[in-house]
Amino acid sequence: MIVGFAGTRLERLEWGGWIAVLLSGAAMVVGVLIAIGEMLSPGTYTNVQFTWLHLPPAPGAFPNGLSLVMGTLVDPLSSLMLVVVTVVGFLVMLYSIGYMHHDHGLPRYYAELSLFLASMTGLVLANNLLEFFLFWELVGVCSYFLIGFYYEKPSAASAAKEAFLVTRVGDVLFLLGIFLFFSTYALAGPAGSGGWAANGFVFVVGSTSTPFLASAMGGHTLLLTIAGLLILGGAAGKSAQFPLHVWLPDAMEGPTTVSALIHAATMVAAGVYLLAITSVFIGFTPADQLAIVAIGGFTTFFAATMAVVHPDIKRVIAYSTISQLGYMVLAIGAGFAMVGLYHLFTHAFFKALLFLAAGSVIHAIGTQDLFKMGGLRKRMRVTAAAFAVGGLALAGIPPFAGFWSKDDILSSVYSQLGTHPDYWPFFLLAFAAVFLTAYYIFRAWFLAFSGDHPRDPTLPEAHEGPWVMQVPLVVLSAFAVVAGLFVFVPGFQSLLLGGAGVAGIPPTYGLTDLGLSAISVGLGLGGIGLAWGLWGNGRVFVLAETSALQPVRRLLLNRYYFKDAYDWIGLRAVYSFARAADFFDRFVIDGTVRGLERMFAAASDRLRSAQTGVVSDYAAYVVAGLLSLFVLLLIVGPYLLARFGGG
Amino acid sequence: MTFSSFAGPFLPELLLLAGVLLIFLLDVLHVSRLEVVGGIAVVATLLALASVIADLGFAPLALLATIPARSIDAVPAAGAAPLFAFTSLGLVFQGLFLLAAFLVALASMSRPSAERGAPIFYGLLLLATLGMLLVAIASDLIFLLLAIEVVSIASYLLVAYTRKDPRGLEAAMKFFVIGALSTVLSFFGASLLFGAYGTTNLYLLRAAGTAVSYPILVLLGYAFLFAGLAFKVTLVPFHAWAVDVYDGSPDDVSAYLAGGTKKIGIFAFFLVFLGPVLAVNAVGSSGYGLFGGSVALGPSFQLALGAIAVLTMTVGNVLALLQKEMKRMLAYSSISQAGYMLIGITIGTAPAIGGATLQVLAHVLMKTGAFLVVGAVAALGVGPLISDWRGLGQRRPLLGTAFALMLLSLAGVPLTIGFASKFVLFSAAVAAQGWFVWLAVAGLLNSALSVFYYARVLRVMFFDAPPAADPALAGAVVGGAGPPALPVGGLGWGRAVTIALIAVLIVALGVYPQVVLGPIQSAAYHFVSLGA
Amino acid sequence: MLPWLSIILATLAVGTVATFAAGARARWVALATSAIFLAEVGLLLASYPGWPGYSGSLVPGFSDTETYSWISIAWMHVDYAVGVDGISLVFILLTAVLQIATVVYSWGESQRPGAYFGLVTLTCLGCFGVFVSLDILLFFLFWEAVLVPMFFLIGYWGGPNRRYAALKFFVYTHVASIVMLVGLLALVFYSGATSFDFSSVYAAARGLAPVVQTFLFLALFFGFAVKFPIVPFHTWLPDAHVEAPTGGSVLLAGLLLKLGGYGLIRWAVEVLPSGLHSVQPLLFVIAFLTIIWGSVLSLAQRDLKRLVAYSSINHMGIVLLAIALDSSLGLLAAVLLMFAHGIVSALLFMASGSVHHQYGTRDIASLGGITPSAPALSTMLMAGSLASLGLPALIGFPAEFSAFLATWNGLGYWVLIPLVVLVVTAAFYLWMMQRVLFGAKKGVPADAHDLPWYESTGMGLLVALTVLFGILPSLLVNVIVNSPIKGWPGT
Amino acid sequence: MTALALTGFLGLSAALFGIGIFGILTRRNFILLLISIEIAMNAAILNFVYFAAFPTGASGLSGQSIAVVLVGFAATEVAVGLAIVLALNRVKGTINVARATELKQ
Repeated sequence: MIVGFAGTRLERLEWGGWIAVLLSGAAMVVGVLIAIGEMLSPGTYTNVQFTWLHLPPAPGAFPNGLSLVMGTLVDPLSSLMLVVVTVVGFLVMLYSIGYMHHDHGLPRYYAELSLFLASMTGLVLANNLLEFFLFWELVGVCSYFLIGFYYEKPSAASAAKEAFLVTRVGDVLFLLGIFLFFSTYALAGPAGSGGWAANGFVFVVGSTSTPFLASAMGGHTLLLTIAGLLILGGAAGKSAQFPLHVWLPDAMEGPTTVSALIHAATMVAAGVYLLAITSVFIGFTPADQLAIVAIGGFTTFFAATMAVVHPDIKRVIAYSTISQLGYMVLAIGAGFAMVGLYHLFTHAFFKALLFLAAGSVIHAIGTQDLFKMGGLRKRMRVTAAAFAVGGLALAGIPPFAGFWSKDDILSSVYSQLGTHPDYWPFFLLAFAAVFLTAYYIFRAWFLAFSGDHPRDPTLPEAHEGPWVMQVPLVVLSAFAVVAGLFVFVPGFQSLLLGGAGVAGIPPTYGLTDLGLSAISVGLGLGGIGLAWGLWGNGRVFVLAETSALQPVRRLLLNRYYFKDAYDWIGLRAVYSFARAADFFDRFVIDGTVRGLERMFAAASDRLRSAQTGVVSDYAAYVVAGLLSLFVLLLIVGPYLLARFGGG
Repeated sequence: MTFSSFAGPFLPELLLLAGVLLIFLLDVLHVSRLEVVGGIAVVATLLALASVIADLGFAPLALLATIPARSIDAVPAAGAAPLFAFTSLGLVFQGLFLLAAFLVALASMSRPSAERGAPIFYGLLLLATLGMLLVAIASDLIFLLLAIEVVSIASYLLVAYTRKDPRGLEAAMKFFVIGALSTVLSFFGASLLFGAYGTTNLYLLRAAGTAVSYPILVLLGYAFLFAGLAFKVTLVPFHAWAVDVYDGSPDDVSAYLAGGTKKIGIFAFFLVFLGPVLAVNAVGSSGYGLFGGSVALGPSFQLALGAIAVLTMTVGNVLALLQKEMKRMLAYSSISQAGYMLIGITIGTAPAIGGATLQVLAHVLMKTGAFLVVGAVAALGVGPLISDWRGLGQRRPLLGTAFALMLLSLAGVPLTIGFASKFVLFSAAVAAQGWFVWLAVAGLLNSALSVFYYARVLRVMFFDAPPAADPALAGAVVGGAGPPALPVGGLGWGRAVTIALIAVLIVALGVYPQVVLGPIQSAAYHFVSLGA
Repeated sequence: MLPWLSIILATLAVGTVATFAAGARARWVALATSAIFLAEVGLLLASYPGWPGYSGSLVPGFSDTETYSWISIAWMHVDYAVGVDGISLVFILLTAVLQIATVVYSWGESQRPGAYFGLVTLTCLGCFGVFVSLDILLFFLFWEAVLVPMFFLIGYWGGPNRRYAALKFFVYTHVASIVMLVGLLALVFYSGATSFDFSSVYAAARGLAPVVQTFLFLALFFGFAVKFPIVPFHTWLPDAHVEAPTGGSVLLAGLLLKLGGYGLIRWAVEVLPSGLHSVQPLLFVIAFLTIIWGSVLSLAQRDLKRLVAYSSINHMGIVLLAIALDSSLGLLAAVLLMFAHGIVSALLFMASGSVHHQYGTRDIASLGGITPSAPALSTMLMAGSLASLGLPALIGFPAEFSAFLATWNGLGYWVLIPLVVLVVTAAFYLWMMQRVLFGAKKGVPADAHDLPWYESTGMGLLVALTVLFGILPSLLVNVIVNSPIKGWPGT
Repeated sequence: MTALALTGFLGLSAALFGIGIFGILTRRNFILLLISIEIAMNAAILNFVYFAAFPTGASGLSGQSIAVVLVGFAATEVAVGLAIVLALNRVKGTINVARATELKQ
């Protein structure tokens, strides 16, 4: 965490960039060391806590007080995530040195990036839900700044706002979820705990790390289900799951490095990680699991369809992220948190790779429109290769990383179908997505790199970036190839197994179900083949205007009109309501006040006109007063006294 | 008895009388220099004030005390019908009257000496004050009314003393007509009471309560008296004259009318109406029947008083809201202030009486001060309209601040005497519980309403830009230029000193009211317990 | 021990007078005054249980109390009684901080500086008095005494429509405080308390019949609600803020609004428990209404200051909600929220004031992309907005989190209302930032320059505090909970 | 004197009083106003005399003496009133009270 603040402190320096890189490098080393330590002796280590807010015991809701604490927790999940975050973070930092060198406001960039990484690290190491939420929010705001880095661009600014708002919706759900869990665990909690009220929203109480659910599944089922759904909502917001996925593609407005970071290691990973730790430490009810599986499976397919038609290289990758996240969510929902994280791990590398590759393309020719590119293979061999590797990994072609993790997900979910037949449809969707994935990613590759010249001749002469940009590509490519094989490294596998045992179902890694793997690989190859058929060698496939698929294409291009709907709600509905309210406020509420004022003024005028200046009138008033006195004393007074008795 | 032992208690009255005679004598001898005449008035009032304070038992001045302590608040022997009696509350009021007279006299020392008629002014001033002192010691209805008449006649003449100014004369005429009418009403009422009780002695009246053969006479008598006295206190709807008169008379005179003479009405109300209110509350409702029904006199009077009080406050404030002329605005505000004082009488408990008295003191300071400032500003050549005061606070910070203090005090903003008095008064109302709480609410809401126009004046004085070629500017810039005869930035030292003194008092007593509140309260307790 | 509170009061009083007298050099005097004030408050804190470095046992009840008879007549006993507990201490700290920040921020004030800084100091004096007074009359005196300087601040240094705003502010709040006064008087005389002292009133009021308590509570609540301000008594606030000079807005939002909440806690919630109990539902409704109304309206504002003003209303709604919960945590949350809002809204008003100074307008629609020309300014504005929308590690978060937690504990799913509104709040702040700070340059003069040093210093101080207390809220919490209420240690 | 007679006398003074008040309300000429006032005043004075004669209370004589005092007082009042009207006439040239309306509202 120091990283971020250090970075922030040094932001004014010219070489702040390098400082940040070095610090993140240091962080990476630490992170990896922690992970190794975890591998050698798996287990759960909670670290020093400092009390952040303490309410002393007092009669009322919290008889033994309330204290919210901060602390760290290291266990297989977090150490795995730690590796992902720090390594990818470091590489992206390094890459930025080259990629960003001609942008202004670099100090701000590095400061924000460092803070981003710092909060992500904090989130990973958090040992209680509140702390988790705290860093979760910080991650959100950092992404806000980074996406809006080119704030002169209105589109960037609005994309940033959109990202923040949509995730904010998720946050609110998340917070409410926390409260719901709180109301269950506040005082009772799992065995041996003083309850959350006394020691914060801690995941692990004392030595026991059994899911709270186990100890609290009594009468609370409905409450806990709702809570789980709310947590899911929060995760969906951050991890851009349906229906809160809209912000992620727009988030491409930020620098490509940022996109890489967001997609690979930080922002979106946070949501998945939330689901993972919740399922591990708190646990989901079966209903929740079904919901999660549903969301995951559906999103996988849903996002993939949108990627199929998109012309923007970065957005294609963005949609691929959403869909890959879907896989992870699916896995976690089915009870295989560790498998999900494993996919996250591999995905982090090849997704970062894809983005950085795309980045160097954009860096070279300054456009993101696939239909303008072409033939870059010749001039940018490294990039082309890297992108291809990433693509293969994504498409799940062995032996690339993606294959192993995705295959494990599919097989594990498949293994559950017997007991949970209602997983079937989502499993099939996810399966179908494999084909689409392979298709769209290679469509992008062919469009960009195959052929012999750019379709748009006005593009500048492409060239490879400086070494700082190539090194990460190479490193990441290497990871993308081998990361999948880590499971066979005993230590690493123990890591994966160690964490996962908690979810109740022991996961299986490596080739477990050959048939399944064969089918998926087949689908993948099929997709690639189709892509080659349609787009290979600079071919351009144009869908006939008359084709029955046109409406579908339009629907996909418009992203199922989701964004429009949200905009409508946001702008039209809410805003016009606000205007109406404003009107009401000014003219009705404030109007009443001013009305009183006017009323008195009018009365004043009336009365003043009685002041005629003719003394006889004054005399008349006196006499009238006398008579009214008689009335008061003889009639009104007696009446009132008789009525209310003596006053 | 020796002369001194007989006359001693009347030292203040005699001082004033001497002053009057001396001034008129000098006038006959064509000695009419402002310094001399004014000096006499100032000294006379100051000495009288001192001796009154001494009589109230203020130790440092013990030498000047002339009334034997036992004869203060002495309960009269059964059946005795003294014309006058020294009550400590009466002495307090004497003190207030003399204070007002002193302030006005001092301030008037710096009227342009070109203006003639100084002797008449001061003579009448002292004469009116003398009458007021008599009011404060009266214990017989006729004596009281005659004393009031002394004041009235003197003040008719005061209003018109310049004999040239048409506005002044018109004011005097109106004043006279309505005054005479009210006099008639009060005497008629007195006659009816005399008919009912066979006596006009206030102690006897109070003691008798309504135990009489013709209770209806009592009711009518008190009703007439109410109407007659309401004129002095400017209760709505007996108030119409006041605005024109305050507006038409010379500023110093307005100051005295609003700040001084009006208060005798309050004390008269204490004397006359605490009788029925307390006595009947104490004795219980011995009723009078008109249409067969039988009702207690006291409570229904309380209702009437309460109603009039609320009416007065509200109408006064509402009328002041849009007023364009400064003096008329102040006149209306002083009408509404009378309403507050009436609350005290309505409730009739000792705390309430004390509160009302404190309110009187506050009003003496605030209103006298305000009208004096108006006079001073007019002397600077600023017009009568509120809008003419634009930016005065910026041109003349000190004067502006003083006036602001007076207005804030009128509005009842804390740390001013105006707040202290309202606070005590309304506390008393709430403490009395029952429907009196609503009087407090009405009063407080009214004071909120009044904030409107006071704040408006502040706004004009401090926030608006001064008009080009502001005559007040001359005074400020040359620091004491303006008409050469008037030092102190064109105000004249008399006015300057008075205004400063008033401002200081407003704040000092506002911060630590205990000084005055203590004596006033004990006086009120004695007054209420007398003969009840 | 030393009569600290009186000493501080004296300091401020002398400072006020000196500042008025100082004329052109007033700002130095004001600065000195506020610095001394801050130092004294620091000493006061250091001597208080809960603050780091405090050694010694806990003093139950109020500490640093002083009592001198003021008005003492047969039927009425008023004292000069002052004292502090954890709650008032936090507000005192807020006062001191905001005073110095304001003085520094308005260093450039050239228009009658003597009067300006004098009035600023006087306002702080009044607020301090309100927070320390333990006697009804004293409390009311200070309460009212705050109005007058603010009236002049708005009316003389304010914007184009300042006269109307000043008058409206003065009359509106004055009416409220008068109703409150009736309530307070009734509190004393109906409960038969022997004096106007807090202690005796507190003791006596418990004996009141619930129905009486209800009426009294309503009367008091109205008085405080206008200051809060609570919908529908809020319309004075936007006008006042828009017209007031920046310093005025800062004190208005930072301190004056807190008077309402403090008064409610000290004189109504503590004193009239069953009164609170019987009106609780009403309070909840009003609070929710205020929360929603405030944020929805901020969404519709074009003027920066109006926007912040309405967001203040929204925050105050949450405060009311937290207070109305009548729970230990709720009370804590309310106090935290008020402190947080005090700092943050002050920061926001300063920022929007600076925007006005730099670009001559506060109209969001006619501004855009000011970040490049004024990075510092936009940083401040951003920091304020983020803190205000409850970003963790900034002071707004612990306050709002505990408020929501308390709401959840007290009202269950009703917490959804403030939570959803949280999104709206985020929406309008982000929208504002997007329009004003980012995007294409608009309404930015060629010679646009960044903040002058004093403005950035003033805001910087507040930002620093926002972060400090955001990361270490326990600093405040441990002080707050040492109050004689809710069975906390201070009891 | 009997109660019946008293009521008769009271009726007379009431009538006088009414006439006076009526005059005050209707007359615009200052002199006539003055006269009406005096009429009403006399009603009060008469009352004192009756009641003194009618044995209700303490001292019979006090009534007459009061009456005498009041007569004297009335005279002074009239004198002052005339003085004012003279001055008014000199300045405004009219004694019609309805004309003197410089001060209003």
